[in-house]
Amino acid sequence: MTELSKTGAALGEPAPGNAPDAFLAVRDLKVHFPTDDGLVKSVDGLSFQVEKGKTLCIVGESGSGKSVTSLAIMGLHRLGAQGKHVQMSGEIWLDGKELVSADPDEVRRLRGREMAMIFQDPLSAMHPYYTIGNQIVEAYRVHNDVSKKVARKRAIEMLDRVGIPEPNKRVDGYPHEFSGGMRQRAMIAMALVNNPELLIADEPTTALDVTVQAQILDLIRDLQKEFGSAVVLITHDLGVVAEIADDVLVMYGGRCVERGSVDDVFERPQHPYTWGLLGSMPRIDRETSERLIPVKGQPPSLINVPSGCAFHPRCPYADIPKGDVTRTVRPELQQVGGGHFSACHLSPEDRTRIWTEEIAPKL
Amino acid sequence: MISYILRRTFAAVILLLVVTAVTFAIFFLLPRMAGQTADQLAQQYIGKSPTKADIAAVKQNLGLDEPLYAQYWHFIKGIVAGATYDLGPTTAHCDAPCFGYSFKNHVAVWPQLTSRLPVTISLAAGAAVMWLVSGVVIGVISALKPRSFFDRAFMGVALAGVSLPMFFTGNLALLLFTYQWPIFGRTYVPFTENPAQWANTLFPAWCSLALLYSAIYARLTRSGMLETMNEDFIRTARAKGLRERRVVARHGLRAALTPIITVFGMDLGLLLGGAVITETVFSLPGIGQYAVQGITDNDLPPILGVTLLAAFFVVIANLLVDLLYAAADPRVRLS
Amino acid sequence: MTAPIETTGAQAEAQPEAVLVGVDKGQIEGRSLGQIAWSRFKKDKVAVAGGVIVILLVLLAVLSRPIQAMFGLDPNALHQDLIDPNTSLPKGDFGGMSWDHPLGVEPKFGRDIATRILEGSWVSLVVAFGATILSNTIGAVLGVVAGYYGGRVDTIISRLMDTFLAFPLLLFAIAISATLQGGAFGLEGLPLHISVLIFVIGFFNWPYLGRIVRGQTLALREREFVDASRGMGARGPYILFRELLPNLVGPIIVYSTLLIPTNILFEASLSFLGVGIQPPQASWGGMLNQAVDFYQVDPQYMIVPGLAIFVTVLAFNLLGDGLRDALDPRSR
Amino acid sequence: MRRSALAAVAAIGSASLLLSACSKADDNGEDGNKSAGANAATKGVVNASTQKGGTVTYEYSDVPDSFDPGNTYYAYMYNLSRLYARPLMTFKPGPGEEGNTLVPDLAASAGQPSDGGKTWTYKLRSGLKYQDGTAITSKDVKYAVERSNFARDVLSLGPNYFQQFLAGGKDYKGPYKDKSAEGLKSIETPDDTTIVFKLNTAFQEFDYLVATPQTAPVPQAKDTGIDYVKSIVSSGSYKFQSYDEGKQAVLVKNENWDPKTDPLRKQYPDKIVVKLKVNAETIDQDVQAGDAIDLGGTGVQAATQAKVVNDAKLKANTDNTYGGRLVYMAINTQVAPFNNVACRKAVEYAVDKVSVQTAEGGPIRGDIASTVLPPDIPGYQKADVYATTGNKGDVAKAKEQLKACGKTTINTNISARSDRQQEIDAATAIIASLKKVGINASLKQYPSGKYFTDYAGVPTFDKKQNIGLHMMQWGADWPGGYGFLQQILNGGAIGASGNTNLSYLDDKQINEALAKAIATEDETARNAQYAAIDKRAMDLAALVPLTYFKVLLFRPDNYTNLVSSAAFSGQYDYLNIGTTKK
Repeated sequence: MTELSKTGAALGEPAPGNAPDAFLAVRDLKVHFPTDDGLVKSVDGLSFQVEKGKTLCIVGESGSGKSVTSLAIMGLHRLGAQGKHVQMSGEIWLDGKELVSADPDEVRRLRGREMAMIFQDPLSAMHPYYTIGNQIVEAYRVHNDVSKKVARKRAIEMLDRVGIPEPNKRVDGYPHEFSGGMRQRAMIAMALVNNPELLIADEPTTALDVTVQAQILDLIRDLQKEFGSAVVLITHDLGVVAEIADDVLVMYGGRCVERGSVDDVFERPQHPYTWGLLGSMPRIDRETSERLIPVKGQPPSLINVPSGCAFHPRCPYADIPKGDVTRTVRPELQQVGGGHFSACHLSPEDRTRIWTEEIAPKL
Repeated sequence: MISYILRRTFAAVILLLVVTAVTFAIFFLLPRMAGQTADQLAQQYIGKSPTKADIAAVKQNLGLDEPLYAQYWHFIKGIVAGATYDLGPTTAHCDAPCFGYSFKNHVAVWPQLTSRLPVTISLAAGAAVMWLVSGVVIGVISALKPRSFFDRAFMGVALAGVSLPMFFTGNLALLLFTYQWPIFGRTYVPFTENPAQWANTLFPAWCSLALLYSAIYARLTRSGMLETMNEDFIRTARAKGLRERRVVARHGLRAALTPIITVFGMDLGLLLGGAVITETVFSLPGIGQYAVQGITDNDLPPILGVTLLAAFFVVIANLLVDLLYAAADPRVRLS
Repeated sequence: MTAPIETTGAQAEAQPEAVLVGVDKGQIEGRSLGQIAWSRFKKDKVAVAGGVIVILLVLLAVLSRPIQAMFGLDPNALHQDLIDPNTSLPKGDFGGMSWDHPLGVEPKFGRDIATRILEGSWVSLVVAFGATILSNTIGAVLGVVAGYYGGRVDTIISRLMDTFLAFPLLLFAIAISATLQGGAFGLEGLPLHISVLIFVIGFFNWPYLGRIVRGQTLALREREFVDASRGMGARGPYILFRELLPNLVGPIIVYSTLLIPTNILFEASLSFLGVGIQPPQASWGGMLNQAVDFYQVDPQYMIVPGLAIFVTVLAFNLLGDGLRDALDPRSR
Repeated sequence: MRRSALAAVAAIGSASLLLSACSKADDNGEDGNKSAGANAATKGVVNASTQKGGTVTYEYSDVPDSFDPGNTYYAYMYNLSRLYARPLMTFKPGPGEEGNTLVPDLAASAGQPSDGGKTWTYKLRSGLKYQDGTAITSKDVKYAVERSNFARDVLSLGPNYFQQFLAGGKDYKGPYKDKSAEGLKSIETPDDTTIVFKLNTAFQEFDYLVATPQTAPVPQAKDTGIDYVKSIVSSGSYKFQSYDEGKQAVLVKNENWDPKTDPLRKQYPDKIVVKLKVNAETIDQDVQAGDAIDLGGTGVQAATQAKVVNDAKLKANTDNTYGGRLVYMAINTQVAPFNNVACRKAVEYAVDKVSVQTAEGGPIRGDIASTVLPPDIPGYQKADVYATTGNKGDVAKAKEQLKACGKTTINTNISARSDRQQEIDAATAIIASLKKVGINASLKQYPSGKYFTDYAGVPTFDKKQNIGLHMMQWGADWPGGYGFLQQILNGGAIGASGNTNLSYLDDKQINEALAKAIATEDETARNAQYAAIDKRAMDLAALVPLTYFKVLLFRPDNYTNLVSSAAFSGQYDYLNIGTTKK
């Protein structure tokens, strides 16, 4: 609890420019892509921070900006063909270093060593023409000046560590020869080969079936304990969140609508969108028919985000606040409890009432 | 891998048989489509005012009155075991592989082909090197800076290159470089005789061909490269902290170029099968020109021979490409 | 409350997405894709330019004969008064350019080059379009059938494609059109030459589109709406031609636009080799064939038809590229 | 039909010649020939020299039908083959029509006619030897004639006059099938130096017949039929050193050739190289460099001519002369409405010959023709039955004839050989001028390989396809009226296919006149009859003479004894060409 309030406090007073005491801190991050069809505001003013050894889960529907955020931290947006066009602003502090303004090559050297990433679909995320070992070795030798032999031993040891049977044989296998779960493990091995302090996992379990999912999550948790690294896990699966998260950040339309500890967000969620998410989370102890409260409508266009509260077009309670404040004024994040923040025009009373009377019983 | 090779080779052989059969059938049926009878066909091989007996004799020598399957059988047998034709006092021997016998010029087709092949190979090989290098380089550069000035400029040129008819650029090249400013030679010289001359005479032809193909290849490489650089594994490579140069070279190119092998193989195969227009325009005595000659003499065996050889090249190219591909892309080996 | 771990990944994935996205996905795509493509295409100045030129060319071809009639032009009218009998070259510079003959006149006959270009345009396009339609009809039908039914049907058709691709197309075309020149199928003269050309060009390169369509079909086959209509008891042919083909229109159009210029070149090549359209009928390739004897002394006679072909082919290529990029922005 | 060098013309596709014209029979005031050396070789021997040694190179853009003297039908091969195969008679190396003079070669003297010209006896010179030193006998000559004329299924490419005119020729199966010792009975060889030909009809121009390479001796033991071409046994001054099918042949001096047996050959160069399939433009370059002769002898390329035309010095090195050939359009007298002579005359008047001439490449390519026989063929008599002002055609007269024929308009077709640019060009011009008088002809092209066997040469086909007009070119098989006229006007020979008489004229008077003429001993009388036949054919409007074909040759500086002979379509006589280069 103290932990939470502390981070909450830290986030309460934004101190742009100077390094925060948190291990990873993102301040007012904006990532915009100019396209033929207009300026896509994938991330539009996002702030959060993660301590070592902690796990932050970013949830939201597809297109809400979760993945973009992760790539932004890794500094992967600025690379490649479209790199020139990306517009990034705000601050990303990693262990006292600011990355947005940093020289790309400096960021490159951090990439894979201090911060590593696990991608959603390991099959397409690994190069089909090179063996697993080959790719891990490469990842290792970028940052460690060692012989191929040594690197290979390291690779095998990592494969072993992530629980791949007879690693010294599998090390020469190609990605397509691995099963989904094994592939994801290999992926993790590759990410952790340099003991990164920050591990970003973008939907690491989506492509896998339940049992494997659980194993992978356990694996990530164990490794986190072992290396004491900070983990940012991106998912739209609240099940996963409940399983692994310390803190939760709910994103909608490129912004944060609610943030807090797992307990806060799951026990007393403050944002109608969060309610929607919770409502749409299946539970085996209920009949399908009655349990789902779907959130109607479609995700907001990131080119012209709805005025006022981006969620108002789909919000069943948009008319409760007086006037058309929900349509005109964009709600700011407000602390609604120790380290629990929410961006909503509804008065605390209304929220508690709606939650306790309408939503909770249905869950 | 071995079993894969065997499977593909077997398939190739079958394909080759089918192609020969169809080709043969077409050439057997064609004249008849045009309303020719065996008699008329035979008559072409005799001077004027032939007697019935003469025609009958020729028809029999050439086996023109046999049914399709019989002629095809003889043909295949000829390729494997060689053939002999009764020509009155002597019998013409056409040693295996007998690709037919031109009764117009009284020579076996195969030696003609083999003697002309070097020319076609010289042409194709030289041009291929040119276009592969230039095409791929240009393609990669443009792909790395898409919609940059460089990219637009080169793609513009490339598109123009694709749109220029060979027989137009070829003649322009001739007009400029062998007539206006006679820099290059006119008659083909074998490499073995004089490499310098050889290159000198072939150069205009190479350029004209290369212009066309490198344009195509630049476009291929570019789109392939663009696609690959959007792949997840490229993102992964970057996430590892690799230098961009390495990402492009080791991860990008490798994946982008593999499919180009296929196209290249096919093109080369087709070209070897007779760069008919180029050889005509630059009057190179290659097999393509041989086919055209056969057409002007309406002498079918050479045409048939060239067509089969060409088909053979294509099929072989196909096979090699598949094997290369398998070597390059581990995923293929399974299927 | 405790989070229900038991929920299957599949569900967990399905739920929020499906639910939040809400109404039918297919529709939205179906509507927007075309629109997006069109808006993208409109932005592509070059492609639009190509399109305009193509339209003009087609108009020119269609109106070729009427225009000739209107202005009393005759592609075969001789003007030998403009020829120096000793050189058989046009009198005056630039191949005898003049107000009456803006593009000059032919050697030997003094026929008006501009008119012959005009006359040649329709021949060129008729053959190119004819061949394209022929090959793409075969390609589309066989491709979709192969992709949809799969199994043995697929194997057979695919092998067929391999076989066709193994044929040295140009040689075949040359040989066939050469042999059939004298007259065949009760046809003769221009109609014969045009139909032979359409046949030889069209009949052998259907596998290219065939492969594309097959691939697309394989992908589409698994899509919901196909299952749906299958579920509703729709039978093969119906699904093939009412459900699948419409979704393949895009690639087919693009590929056709890109095939036409190839075929224009093909026709020109054959006529250039003297086995295509036969004189005195004007055709671009034929003109180049004639020009070769004179290119050293009257280069402009070669350049004019050469440029005609170049511009036409280029225009179609630009258009085709534009369409493809519009439908598949990644290829930019 | 002597294919002559026409195939070459077609192959090269050479369209126009750019020199201004000049030659004996053409007085249209062209001044091209005033310049010093132009046409010198048509008036005398150029670079006359007895210098020995060196290499003479012949280049050809195509391949000849065959080097086998018994299996060729090309003028230039008739010309060249004499270097390694001596016929009984041959033509005297001489300028222009002087070259038409026959002189004995293998024979000691001209043939002795008896029995009113039905029997011809030749005596061979003594001491004749093959390259291997074995003696040449009259049996070898007999055998040569047998193999070349009677085994059509093996050696098909040469003419078969002997088969037509030797008694019993129709029944003899040829030496390959008929293994009997005496072979063809109508050729007798009483001793090794005497040979007697017994004909089925009087034939006064028989000396011309035996001047074909077909009478050059071939040792039966060495004959391998179609493969003989690969191992030809020389009887001439040169023998084959190497023969590379379709690429090149190298001839070297034949030591066993004895000058004493041969008044004609001089054996000047050490070596003679014949290069085949050489790029046409390259040939022109080499010829101008002075180091090659165009074997085909049809003239230089358009581009080269462009250079030549504006350069008096170059022009002085050229010869522009008749190719012994008539370019004409046959009017099919069996296809309506041209079975009516008036309709044919309408065509005669309608055609604008200047337009045709221009289309074919101008005066250089040929002079406007008005008779069947070209000026360089004995029997030619200047005449112009259908004269029109300036040869530009006469619409009024044509319409008149049309009316007389009871027509106002005619729809017909005109056939031409698709691979002969010149014919197509001429036809194109003709179509245009016929249109003016209401005759709508559309062009139909057929491959030359089948022109006579499958298309124009098949009467039923012509009728079915309504082909009333046929583009045609004809060269004399020998410089005599009969050799020229018989093949294209003799109605007796019209068959179901393979006809060369494309007018399908079957005029009793002409047929008889032909038979009579060839039997007439006195040459002038004979030639007078040819002239009469010519006139008769024109009166019947059987064909429209277009141009008398002409060639333009460039004289290579380094070569000696160059003389353009009418006997070989204006080509240089290849017998004694030497080189000043060592």
